[in-house]
Amino acid sequence: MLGTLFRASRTVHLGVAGAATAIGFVVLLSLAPAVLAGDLPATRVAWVPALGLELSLWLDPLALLFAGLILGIGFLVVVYAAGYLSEDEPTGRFLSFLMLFQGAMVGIALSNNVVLMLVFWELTSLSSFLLIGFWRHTAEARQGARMALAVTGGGGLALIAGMLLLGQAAGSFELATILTRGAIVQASPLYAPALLLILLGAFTKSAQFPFHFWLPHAMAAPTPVSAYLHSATMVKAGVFLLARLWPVLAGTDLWFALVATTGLVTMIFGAAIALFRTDLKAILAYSTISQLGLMVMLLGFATPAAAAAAVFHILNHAAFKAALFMNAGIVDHETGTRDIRRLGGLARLMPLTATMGVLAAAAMAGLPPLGGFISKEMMLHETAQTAVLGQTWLVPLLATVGATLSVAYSLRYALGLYFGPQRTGEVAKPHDPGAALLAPPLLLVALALGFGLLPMLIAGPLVTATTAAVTGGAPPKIDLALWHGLNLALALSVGAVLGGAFLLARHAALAHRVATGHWVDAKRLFDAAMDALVTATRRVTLAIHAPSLQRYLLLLFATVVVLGLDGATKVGPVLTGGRATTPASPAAIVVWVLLLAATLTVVVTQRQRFLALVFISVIGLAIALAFVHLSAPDLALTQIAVEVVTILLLLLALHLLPKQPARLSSTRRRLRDAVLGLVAGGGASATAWAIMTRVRGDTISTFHWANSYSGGGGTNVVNVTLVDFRAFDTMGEIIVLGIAGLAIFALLEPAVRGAAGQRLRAWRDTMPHSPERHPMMFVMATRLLLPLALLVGIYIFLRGHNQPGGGFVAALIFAIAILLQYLASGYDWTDERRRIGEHPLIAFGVLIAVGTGLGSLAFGAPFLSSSFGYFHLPVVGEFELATAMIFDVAVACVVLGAVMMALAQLSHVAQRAARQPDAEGER
Amino acid sequence: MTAFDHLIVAPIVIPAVTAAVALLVMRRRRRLGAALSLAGCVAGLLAAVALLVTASDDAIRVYAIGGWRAPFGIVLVLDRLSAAMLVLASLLGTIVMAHAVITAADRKGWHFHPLFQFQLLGLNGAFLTGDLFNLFVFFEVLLIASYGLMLHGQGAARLKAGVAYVVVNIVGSAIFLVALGLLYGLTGTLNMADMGVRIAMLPSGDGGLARIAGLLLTAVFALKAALVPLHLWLPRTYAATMPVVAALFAIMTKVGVYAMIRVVPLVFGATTGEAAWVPSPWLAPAAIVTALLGFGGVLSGRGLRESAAFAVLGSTGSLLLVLAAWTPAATAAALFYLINATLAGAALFLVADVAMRRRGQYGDAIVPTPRFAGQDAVGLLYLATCIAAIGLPPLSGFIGKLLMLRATVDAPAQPAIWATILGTTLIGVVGFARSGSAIFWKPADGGAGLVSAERSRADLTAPAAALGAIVLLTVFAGPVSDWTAATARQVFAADRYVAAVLSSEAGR
Amino acid sequence: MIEVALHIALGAVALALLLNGWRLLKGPAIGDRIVALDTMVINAIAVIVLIGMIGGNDTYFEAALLLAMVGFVGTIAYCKFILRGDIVE
Amino acid sequence: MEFLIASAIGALVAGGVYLSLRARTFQVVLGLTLLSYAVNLFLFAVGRLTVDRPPLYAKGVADYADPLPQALVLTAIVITFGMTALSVVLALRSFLESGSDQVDGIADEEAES
Amino acid sequence: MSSAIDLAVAALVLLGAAFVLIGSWGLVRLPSTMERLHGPTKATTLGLGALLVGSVVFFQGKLGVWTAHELLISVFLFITAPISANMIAKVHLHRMRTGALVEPESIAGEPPAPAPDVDWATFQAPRDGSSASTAGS
Amino acid sequence: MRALLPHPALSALLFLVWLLMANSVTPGGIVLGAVFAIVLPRFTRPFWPDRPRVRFNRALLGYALVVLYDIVVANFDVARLILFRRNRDLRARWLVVPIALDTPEAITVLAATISLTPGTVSSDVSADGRFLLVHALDVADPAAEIARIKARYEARLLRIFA
Ligand code: NA
Ligand code: NA
Repeated sequence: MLGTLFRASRTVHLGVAGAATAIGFVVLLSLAPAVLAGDLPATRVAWVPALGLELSLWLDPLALLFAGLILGIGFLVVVYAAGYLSEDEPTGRFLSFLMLFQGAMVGIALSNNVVLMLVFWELTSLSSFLLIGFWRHTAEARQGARMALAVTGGGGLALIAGMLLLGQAAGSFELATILTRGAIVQASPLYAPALLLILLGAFTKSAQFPFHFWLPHAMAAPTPVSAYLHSATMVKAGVFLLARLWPVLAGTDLWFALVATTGLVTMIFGAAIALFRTDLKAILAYSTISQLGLMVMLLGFATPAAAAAAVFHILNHAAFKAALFMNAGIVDHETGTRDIRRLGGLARLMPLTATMGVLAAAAMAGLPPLGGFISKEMMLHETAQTAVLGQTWLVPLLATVGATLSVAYSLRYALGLYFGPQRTGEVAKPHDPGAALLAPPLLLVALALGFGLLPMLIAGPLVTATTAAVTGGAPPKIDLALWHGLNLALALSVGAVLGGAFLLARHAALAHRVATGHWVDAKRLFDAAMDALVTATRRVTLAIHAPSLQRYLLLLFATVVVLGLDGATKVGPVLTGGRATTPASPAAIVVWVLLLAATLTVVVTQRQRFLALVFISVIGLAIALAFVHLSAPDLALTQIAVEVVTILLLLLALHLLPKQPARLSSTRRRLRDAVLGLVAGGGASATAWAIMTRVRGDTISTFHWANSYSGGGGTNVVNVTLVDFRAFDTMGEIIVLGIAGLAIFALLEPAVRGAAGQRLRAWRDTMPHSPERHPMMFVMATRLLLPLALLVGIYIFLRGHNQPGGGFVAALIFAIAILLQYLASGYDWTDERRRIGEHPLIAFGVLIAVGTGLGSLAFGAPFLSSSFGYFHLPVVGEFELATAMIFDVAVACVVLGAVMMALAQLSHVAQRAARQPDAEGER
Repeated sequence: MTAFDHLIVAPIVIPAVTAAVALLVMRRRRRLGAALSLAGCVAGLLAAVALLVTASDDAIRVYAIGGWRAPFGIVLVLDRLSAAMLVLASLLGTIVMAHAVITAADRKGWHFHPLFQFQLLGLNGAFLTGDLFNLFVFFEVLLIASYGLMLHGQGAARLKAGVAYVVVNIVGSAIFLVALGLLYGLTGTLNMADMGVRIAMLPSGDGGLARIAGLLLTAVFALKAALVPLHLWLPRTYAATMPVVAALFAIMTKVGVYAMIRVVPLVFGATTGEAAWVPSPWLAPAAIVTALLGFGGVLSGRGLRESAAFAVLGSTGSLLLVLAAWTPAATAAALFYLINATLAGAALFLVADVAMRRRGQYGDAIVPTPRFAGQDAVGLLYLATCIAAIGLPPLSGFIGKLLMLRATVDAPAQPAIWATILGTTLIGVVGFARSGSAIFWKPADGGAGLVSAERSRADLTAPAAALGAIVLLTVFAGPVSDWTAATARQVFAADRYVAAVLSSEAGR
Repeated sequence: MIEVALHIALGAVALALLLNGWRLLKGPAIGDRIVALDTMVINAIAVIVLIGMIGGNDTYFEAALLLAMVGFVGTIAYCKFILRGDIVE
Repeated sequence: MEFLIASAIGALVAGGVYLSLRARTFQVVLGLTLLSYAVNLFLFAVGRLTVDRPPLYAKGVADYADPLPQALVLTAIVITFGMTALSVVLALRSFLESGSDQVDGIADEEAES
Repeated sequence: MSSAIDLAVAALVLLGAAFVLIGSWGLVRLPSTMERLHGPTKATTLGLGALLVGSVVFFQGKLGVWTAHELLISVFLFITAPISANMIAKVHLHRMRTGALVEPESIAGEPPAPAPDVDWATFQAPRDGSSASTAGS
Repeated sequence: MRALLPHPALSALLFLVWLLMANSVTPGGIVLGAVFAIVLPRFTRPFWPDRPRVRFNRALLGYALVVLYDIVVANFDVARLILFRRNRDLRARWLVVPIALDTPEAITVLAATISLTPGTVSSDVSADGRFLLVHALDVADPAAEIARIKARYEARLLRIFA
């Protein structure tokens, strides 16, 4: 639907949005009588039972009030937008965000499941982010959007925690249930943290001090349209939440202390700032903050009468504030400015606009006969009932201060815009706009007037029912009227009006003092904090994640050592087990000495790379001897063959790598690494000792031994394990090798191009060389050795199943035999004589291995089941054939392919670069 | 055995055959090779889904490779956990493969398709195997394939990062082998179910050694999962590689998490004395730091890929933090979040790729540019992806986070866990808002016109598909979370797993 | 008698290995080290043969054979590296 | 014998750790090589040491070296070889591409001076 | 096993081991690389040869079957050992010519040139078509 | 016959090696050995172009015996040198041996033989292939030694590689 909206024309966009909103509102209206009569329409669809999250909606009077406000005013906004938005605005995008926002707001109102409410709650943060940032080319919009998201989204996260705790304390996430469990919740230890977190969510959303600062910057939104939305509905979400959870959370001292105080402070604070703003939208924004403070304070009092006052003020505020925003929007639209200092005397030029602006401002000021007056009276009356720290005068006094300030800013708005000397901003002769812009605010002003003149008729039942819903008790007896007789509230009200007028009279002087004073700008603070956070985070991130392999490895080794020590502290005295040790022959000791000496020498001579390699060979040889001595002929074979290939590989690479000795690291670093190495080595030794000296328990290899011949058809248990019992491992192993070959090819094939190719071509060997490329004796010997080595390879392959050997070693022998040709006769000579490519070898090897595995499925046996049999041929005699040998062929293919791929490619790199000097880049 | 019983090897056989055939075909007929590879992905996905349906009856199915019964041979085990991971990997693989083919990323170097298929093979094998050494082997398969993929397309930065990635993981493999050897030396078995049983029966003097082995093993898993302080390799690796490859890598860290979920309750369960719940004292603190560093990186990232990489890190941290409680409820929640985090992490990289393709020389740097083709569409995708990645409503990330919060409500470290999860979410929100607004909102100074000629919208398909999967996960969050809950129950009922594996009728 | 002779022989060969190791460490020429390594491989073959005889099984024959066949490849490669830098050209 | 093997493993680990913490790729590769030797020896040793009893099946023989660790080491050797080959080639390729074989994260110009 | 065979095996084994040891001793004590190169030939030829023959006789006596595959080891060594020696000598010559020697020269000094306008292959690329060249084949 | 066995000497060697390796003479082993002896030379033919012909004559047998004998004797000679001769008394020499053999194969066999007999090491061949550089550990009379080499080995090889 969004996509369709994007593409369709402006009229269609508006039509769809308006119709959707209108339908919603009408449905709501149709349900209203029943709701007010006590019905509770509800619907529920399970969503995530594990979470207690269901799509559970209900419509009680409070929900009705809020949903009605949102949809009713939403409809007016769409109408207004039709007049406001210019043709070239992307209305589709704007309206989809708006509808998303509106939907989320309605969702909050209607949720009967707190988790669901959280979903909608965060959605409003998100959609308001999009709306505020709608005019994304302005820095103001982007920053405002981000700030709003950070503050309200962050508050929302606290709310999540709070709601979950609340649900936990109440034992349910169903709102209807939770609301009946106030006593249980308030007795729970979770109450205080839950309350704090929930209030954090509510206060940020409702822009309560000190989280108020995002709201004025949300006014950077493209139009007063969305700005209104923020002030008239979204910010009320916090108030709604307080009202919604009133039965379960309100009434405690903590509630009073937090909620009433915050509201009161915010009321005064917001009003004071509003008085000195010059941007119309900013004035309205801060007034909103102040008015919200008022509502919050009332809810904080936690009396039914205060709740009734709050509810009625919500209604009033929605009407007059929406009207005011639209009013300011018209002025902006018609004059091209929102700066109140550049505007004035507009009453004569745009009378209709002025009338409605003045009326709405009067409502905001709390002047009779508008609804705002009544709710303010109620407020003042409630404050008079409230004592703080035993003092009954403090709250009423402060509330009156707030009221005074609000009179002052309201009057400033009305008088500054419409009266006095004529100032018309950017436009010479502004005039009243068309019906689309005028009708909605007019309707709202009429409503505001109605709330004052006929309060009980228009709002009475709704306020009564809603208050009952808020307090969770019986419907209170309320009396909405302009005249309650001479009482304290009236006196305070009059005082406020007079004070307001006085303040306005002294406004110029005050404004000067305010302008020259040093004020903490919350936005600048917030931005600075954010920038500092980002900078600090970036610095920390960069410092930690420096691209140093040394650090990666250092931490890895250190972690392993620490974890090893964790376990070692539990090994206790039993380091040595009860198994008798094996005596060491002098030869074994000699080999051990050689190994240790070679290891030490590698470490010492590491900077002379060639020498280090020679000593690596010694270590390899010593280990091969150890394998021979310790009954592992297969391992010895493999070790010997792999060693040769590895050395060739390292020499090939070393040729092109820089040969000058590496820079010596600092003594401290070397010492540190040496200590770490010794600790790790000591740990490894101790662990190896501990395990080797332990008596061997029952192992699964007993089964392998027993079944090797009877079940696997071979006497070399190691080989039968590799190609039968654990052939699956071997399949993975050859795939690893095959991948290594492919990856090496992928790395080296393009090495002659680009930066690498340039470097290769520029590469000059600094060592003096003998001119002889192919020494005669060596070449001749390798020609004889090739068939001989192939024969040995075949032999080792064929007997592997019963004697040491097998596909892997055989393939290495084949590879070495061919590599010898490369070494002796050169790359080109050998390459043109080779018959099989490495790629097909690897591919077919893998296919044969998998095919062997799948073959057994045809016989109803599991994947990779082996089979063998003894056959008799004339002359040849009896011989054995096993499917495992086919598998071993696969092993040999892949190993040969991969090894040849690695070494042949590597050996070819330098020459290829020399040969194609102009092959740069293209393929 | 019926043919259907053999289906369990399909996730291994299909990619193996596809890889080999693609290797043979690709040299001559690129298109055919790519088509085969994509078809292989789809076939693998279908097989995985069939296995998932099979596993949903709560039975644990054991398949003895080569007919050798556990613990003597290698068995594949299909339970809810392995089936779910298979589907996740196959789904991700298919989406990413589609993107690679659509954007021709597979032509930026050699052997993309074989390497990709082998990568899937390694993943699937790791999820299915019931044998610890075999797990090592499949780890190696998936690692070495990842080395190849990571280097795909090459370039100095990628190669440099590749060296570090490869070396660190080689050392990790060495540690894996030491742990494995130690466990075999102590227990005389390699089968995980059997190993758990035998560790519980070790003489008391061997408990410390078992603990060392367990700690080393989990250190290896933590390295794969990129848990602080073993996470250092991740940001640069993921940011330096091609985004389409990084998208696939979104599941690589989850393999480490999977391995912990599989191994710890099974091998180091409550009855194993000093080795019980072996990573416990270390896991949660490390996870907290991981989450903080991860989302901090999102906030301070200079490129889309970098911040996506850090987002992957952060999600792993959150996930392991919850997992560290080692309760079925926490594991269930973590599993749900894992699915979301994998898809969202991949989507982040795919969207970054799409943005890079359109922003020309600006690449993925978080700086304003002149308008580029499809800016709004890409921006919308980015927004939705970020929502999923950080866990804002309405997408499944939010549900995942709520599940994790709820699951840890009684945990001793509940305040720390909640503060971490929610605090890092806020950092992530701010971070993504910054990057999104800089790239998709802020116009470049004095810039005019388009930066790149890329006008096709085909490359939006795969990111949109990833998002579609996330939307489905959201809509069906109920059934999925029920599934993960049942999965967690199954994981923690180690005795059922042991009984299924060790008493299996299959095999010689 | 054979037993004693074999052990003496093994000791002698081990001593030879030790002497090779000394030359390998000492150098001084790179050629000396390569000779020492080459000799060490040959002496290792002797060790393997003797171990096989002492243990009474000829299972290690292949290891010795392989060492005889490919042991010199390392020697050649080291020499070629010194002579030409590029061992395959 | 157990002492020899255990201490050899320790020496190889110590050397391997030290070398792999050096600043250049070639030394790192040497370090990895030493570490892999150590690991292979360790994996082999966990089957306990047995002299002169190769695991070649014959009826009635009850004393034999544990074949399973040997099979595991064989697999590990092969895998290690693949990994070593790849890392060596990668180190070379990376050097060719960037002109530096440093792995300490210090900028290349700085390393040259 | 008869004592004659015992004696033969013991003698062969001891003889072989002695030559192996002497060869390695030569490697240690001879003055420079070229001289030291003569040491290992002992181990390769008579040293291992005697050992292997001893092994053949030993297993013949022990297993009662004629086994001779040990001789293959000698076959391969006879093929490979001269190549090793040749290459090491080339290394020595090359380093001598390029002035890289830090160690004492051979007692024999520098090799004489083979003929007036010809040099050794290590110093001069083998001429095409000559039997020292394998390039064209 | 020529088509089947392009290189009878190599085939014979392979067959012999196979039997030695298999360590037993069974019908199956013989069949397999024969197969490989035929197949492998054909398979590796490209890697050994211009294979010289080797004659199976008495010279071959005589050569083998002479070399074996010389190896044994020289071993004792050199052992004495190593054990008892002081370094400064060693008369190490470079010998420049002119050679009449004209195939690389034959020269290689000669050079290898010289290296295998202790006391002499074939160190290099001249760039034109007509001289062999031999290092001798201890020679009193270089000319006599050169003559000995030519007479004892080269003469026989000339007959074998005719
Ligand atoms: Na084998
Ligand atoms: Na094998």
